Amino acid sequence: MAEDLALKFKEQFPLLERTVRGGKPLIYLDSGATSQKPTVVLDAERAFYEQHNSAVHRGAHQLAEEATDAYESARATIAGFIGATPGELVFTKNATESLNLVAYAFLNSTLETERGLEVDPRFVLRPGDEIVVTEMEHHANLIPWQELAAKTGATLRWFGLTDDGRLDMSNLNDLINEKTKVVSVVHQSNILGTINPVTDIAKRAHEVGALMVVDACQSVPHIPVDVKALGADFIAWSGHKMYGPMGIGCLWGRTELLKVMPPFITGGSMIKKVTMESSTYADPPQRFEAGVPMAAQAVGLAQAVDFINELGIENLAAHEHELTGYALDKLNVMPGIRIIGPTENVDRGAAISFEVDGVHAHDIGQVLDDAGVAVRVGHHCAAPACQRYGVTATVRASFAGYNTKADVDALVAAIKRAQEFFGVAGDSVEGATDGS
Amino acid sequence: MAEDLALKFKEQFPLLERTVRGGKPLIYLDSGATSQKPTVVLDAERAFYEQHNSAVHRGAHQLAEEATDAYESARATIAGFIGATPGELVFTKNATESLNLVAYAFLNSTLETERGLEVDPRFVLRPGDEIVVTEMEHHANLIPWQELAAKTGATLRWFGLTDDGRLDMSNLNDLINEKTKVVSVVHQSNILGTINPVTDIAKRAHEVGALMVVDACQSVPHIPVDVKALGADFIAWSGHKMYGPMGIGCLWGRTELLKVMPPFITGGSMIKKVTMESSTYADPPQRFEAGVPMAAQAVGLAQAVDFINELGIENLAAHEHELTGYALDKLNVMPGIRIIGPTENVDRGAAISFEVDGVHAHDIGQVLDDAGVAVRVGHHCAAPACQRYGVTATVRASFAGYNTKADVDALVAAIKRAQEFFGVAGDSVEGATDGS
Amino acid sequence: MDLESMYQEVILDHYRSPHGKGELDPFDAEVFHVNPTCGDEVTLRVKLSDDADPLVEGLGHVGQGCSISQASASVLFDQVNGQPLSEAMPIVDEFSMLMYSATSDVDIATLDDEKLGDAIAFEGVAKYPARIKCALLSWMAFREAVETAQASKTN
Amino acid sequence: MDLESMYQEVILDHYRSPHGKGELDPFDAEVFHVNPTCGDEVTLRVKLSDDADPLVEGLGHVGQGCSISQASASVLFDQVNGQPLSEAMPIVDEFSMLMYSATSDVDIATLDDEKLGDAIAFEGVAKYPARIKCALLSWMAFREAVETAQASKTN
Ligand SMILES: Cc1ncc(COP(=O)(O)O)c(C=O)c1O
Ligand SMILES: Cc1ncc(COP(=O)(O)O)c(C=O)c1O
Ligand code: FES
Ligand code: FES
Repeated sequence: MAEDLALKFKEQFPLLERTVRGGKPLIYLDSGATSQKPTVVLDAERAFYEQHNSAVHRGAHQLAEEATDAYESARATIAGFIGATPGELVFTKNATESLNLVAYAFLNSTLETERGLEVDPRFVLRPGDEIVVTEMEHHANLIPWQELAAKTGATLRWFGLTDDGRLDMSNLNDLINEKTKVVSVVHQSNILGTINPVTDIAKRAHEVGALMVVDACQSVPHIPVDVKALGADFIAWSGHKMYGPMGIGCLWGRTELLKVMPPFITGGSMIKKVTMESSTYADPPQRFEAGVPMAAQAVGLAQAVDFINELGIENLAAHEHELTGYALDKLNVMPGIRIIGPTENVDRGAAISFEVDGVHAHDIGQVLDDAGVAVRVGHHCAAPACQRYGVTATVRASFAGYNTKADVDALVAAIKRAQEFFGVAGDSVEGATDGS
Repeated sequence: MAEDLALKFKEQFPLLERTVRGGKPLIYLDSGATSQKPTVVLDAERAFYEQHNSAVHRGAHQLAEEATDAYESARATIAGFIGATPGELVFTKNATESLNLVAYAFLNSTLETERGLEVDPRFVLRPGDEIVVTEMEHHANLIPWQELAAKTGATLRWFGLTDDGRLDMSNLNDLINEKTKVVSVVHQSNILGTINPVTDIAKRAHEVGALMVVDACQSVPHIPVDVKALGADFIAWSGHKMYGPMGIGCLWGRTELLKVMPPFITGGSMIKKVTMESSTYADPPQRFEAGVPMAAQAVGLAQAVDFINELGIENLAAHEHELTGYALDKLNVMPGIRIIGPTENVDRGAAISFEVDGVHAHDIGQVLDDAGVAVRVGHHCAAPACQRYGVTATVRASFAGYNTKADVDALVAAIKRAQEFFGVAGDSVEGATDGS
Repeated sequence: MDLESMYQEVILDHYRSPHGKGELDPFDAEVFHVNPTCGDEVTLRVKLSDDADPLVEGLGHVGQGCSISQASASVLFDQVNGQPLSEAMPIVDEFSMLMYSATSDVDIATLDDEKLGDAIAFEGVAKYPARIKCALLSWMAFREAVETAQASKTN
Repeated sequence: MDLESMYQEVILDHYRSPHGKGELDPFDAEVFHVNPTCGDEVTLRVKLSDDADPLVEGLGHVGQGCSISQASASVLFDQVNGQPLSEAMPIVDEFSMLMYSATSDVDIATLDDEKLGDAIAFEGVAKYPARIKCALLSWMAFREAVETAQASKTN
């Protein structure tokens, strides 16, 4: 995708036309946190509300039929995007809920065994059993497992990280062993940008009979993901990071597993038969979608998928890869900049974290913001990775299809300005606060 | 609110202008399932996406500031609507999640005690302890408590129903006793329309030291609800039933209680400090809002609140009350119609369930739909209430501010036609299927 | 008019006097199916002969439901009772395809009118997604009952 | 320009050479506060005298954070160290009010310049909601430390 194509792509995002901080054009480099939304997605959501709005799976009238059809068609479109079938796709409010849904399936199964009920043994955790994550997990894929370990007595273990921002795979076979019941790994790190060898890890997990969960929040929106090729058992991601609406997340799971999982959130529309004494549950995916679902958001997300498909996810991926290479080339040679994460444009996605010598990330972010450059600063909900690399906070620039090389240039210029402002650059001016 | 005012109100809902089943004007009598959305709400949500979209609580740039501000202002507006302060209001995806959040607080506290951690004893359930609900609960306020009882060994008990569709309060003091730890009651039944004396029940619950949860899904959108007057500890409801977007729910809780509750869904933005080994949690409401929240939907819901406030919830309530009276008067005297729920317009809201002698509810619904009248048929996610009244399904007409007496007339006419069609009315034509 | 396309006379007739209604005894298998959207239920029993190609020797259904579900159980009885499974099961397949004809790319012209018999009258129902489950309720129960009965015989 | 309104010279000076930095010993109370948005931390110790109106005899802060949080800890030290609590606590209140001046209806004109001293330089920070927590981090820690110290003395 050439620069002019990226600009054409960008034109479809109304927010990106706005200015910030007194008329400065917005350079949005925070798509890792959330992406902007193209007009077609906003239109699709609105059209649902204006024409078909109704509670799905609950009515006999025409609107209810239309809403149900829109919701289920959206499910099919979104499932298709990752090579899955609709019955394997559960809608949640965000990836965080998706991951919790899986963790709670372990907890609830374990509690059911303790009550003498028959459950699938793969979801039962006992003291001595092990859960494996990595040191680069987003809190959404760490804390649910910490909680699960604490509640069941299982042990939480994790892949360490190498100095160049990769998973330390050297002890793969020790880490994932006969005691391992579940492995949950981020596909692309939101803080380091690293793309992890999840297929290899899944292979090892399956060798020892463990289940494999993949946090694909930062991969599904940016690179082709195919459930079969990936070899995972569960894949979780959010709609809002892939040009879709807020308030919707996805969980893909193998049918065979979804079928044996107890429900997480219980209530209406997820039941078969209810009496005051007890209830039985519907088949997946309904079993995991209690209550009136976010149908309008599902429709919006399906439209986002169509929007991506129009350009092709491969083309988007290639564009972002090129942009990342361009940015790495510039940042790698900038004085006073330390990239936290892989410095090479290999197996890495379009998120680059860095520190600036002598200036706190938040102060850098402030100066960038003043120049219209929106980045994220902080621990990026991946505090352990920060601890591993001895920083409390990083500055992160993350790209999406609408970013251009000009955006990278603006970033680099703004970083220079920040260094000057705080008097830390090799070529810094004295008394930076006098302005220039 | 006079008929012409209701019509003016209705004009603000674009969907209500559409036609169904070959050009018939839509008569939407299914607001109990979900309400339609006024243009201002759709505009507000869209404006958020087009101007301020960003992940809240996560960035230092101007968009993140604006999004956070919009989200938190929305919280203040919505909290204000029920006389609460913003810190007491948790955003969820729907009321079902809100109710599960409370039920899981009991489960997680109980599991923590078993591990020897110190928790608030009010949230600990042991065999012998009792949970009290009613026979008219929506599945969303029944199944989470059934699950909780099964998991903790506590006993689930419930208020029975009287023949005229009310709670049987005769054994209040026996039902809620020293063993009771939590009472959860629907404020207005979605199937019967009954408005329950939750204040009295809360008083009794507090007398014995139990916590009081109110499912206010059908009350907050329709009648004034004030947290102080209600006397409850928790109040759950959904945005989509009160002219707001799908994908957002609310949980109000007393600060003192929210503070001692363990988290439910864990992940980003709900933590204080995270290491690989363990984590500590943020204060409420953040503790219960893991992940990127539905900020756009919060903004839309706040706009829905402003929209209601413009007319005044008292005026809306009065209008719906009048409409309900009008409908009851007609249905009460119709041959072959049996109302399931209170037949008197006292302590009842704008949802009327009924059966038609000799015809299954779904068949009635089909004929109504054919006439453009959208009602809901089935068990309305309140199967036990159906069992209590010996029906598997009812037809339910439910009203909102945009409904008019003309809508009720259309309903009555369509029911007559259905009776004729199936040859069950006193004045039915023979050979109904020949058409007329 | 749409309504008449769904509520064909033949459907209403089956509804008013359903065939095969009642508890079959003796029986080889009993299954219980619920339509979760409405809560309606059917309990269906079958008895199979011991032939290599077993005959449906008996079929009985009880439960409650809408006109469509009652009528379709009655038509099911007419079409499969007394038939060998080699003929009965393809009828079930045909009926499923008919019910999904409006929402998939099944071409109605390719369906076998003879196998379907009165069941062809459900074509109009297929246009109402919420009612497809009504029509299929007893047919799906029948399929499972046959599988259960066969499994119990071979064990 | 906006940036200069936040990063006033006096703030940058405090940031570059902070006052009160270090581990105070002996001390009456130690508290640990985190800014959850960024993960920055401050550990703050205080020592109070035994007077009826206790003096802040010592205050020491360690931790890491942005320029705003470091500078504000330094200014806190300047404004409250050596002061009786009767004077110190109103200064904390004034500073809180200053920080919320842009987002609430506090009228900046009503604030007491003398009490605030260098802290008045943080007025520009108040316009950036994400930075208010930075500025308040050590001040909130100080308030809690004082409460803890007083509680431990009366026990
Ligand atoms: C009384 C009552 N409780 C709970 C719910 C569940 O709400 P939701 O499906 O939005 O979670 C509903 C509506 O469906 C309801 O009417
Ligand atoms: C890698 C990763 N995992 C999980 C999440 C959580 O997603 P959400 O906040 O949408 O639930 C995010 C983003 O915030 C992420 O980047
Ligand atoms: S409505 Fe229940 S089976 Fe038709
Ligand atoms: S950014 Fe962490 S305290 Fe300022």
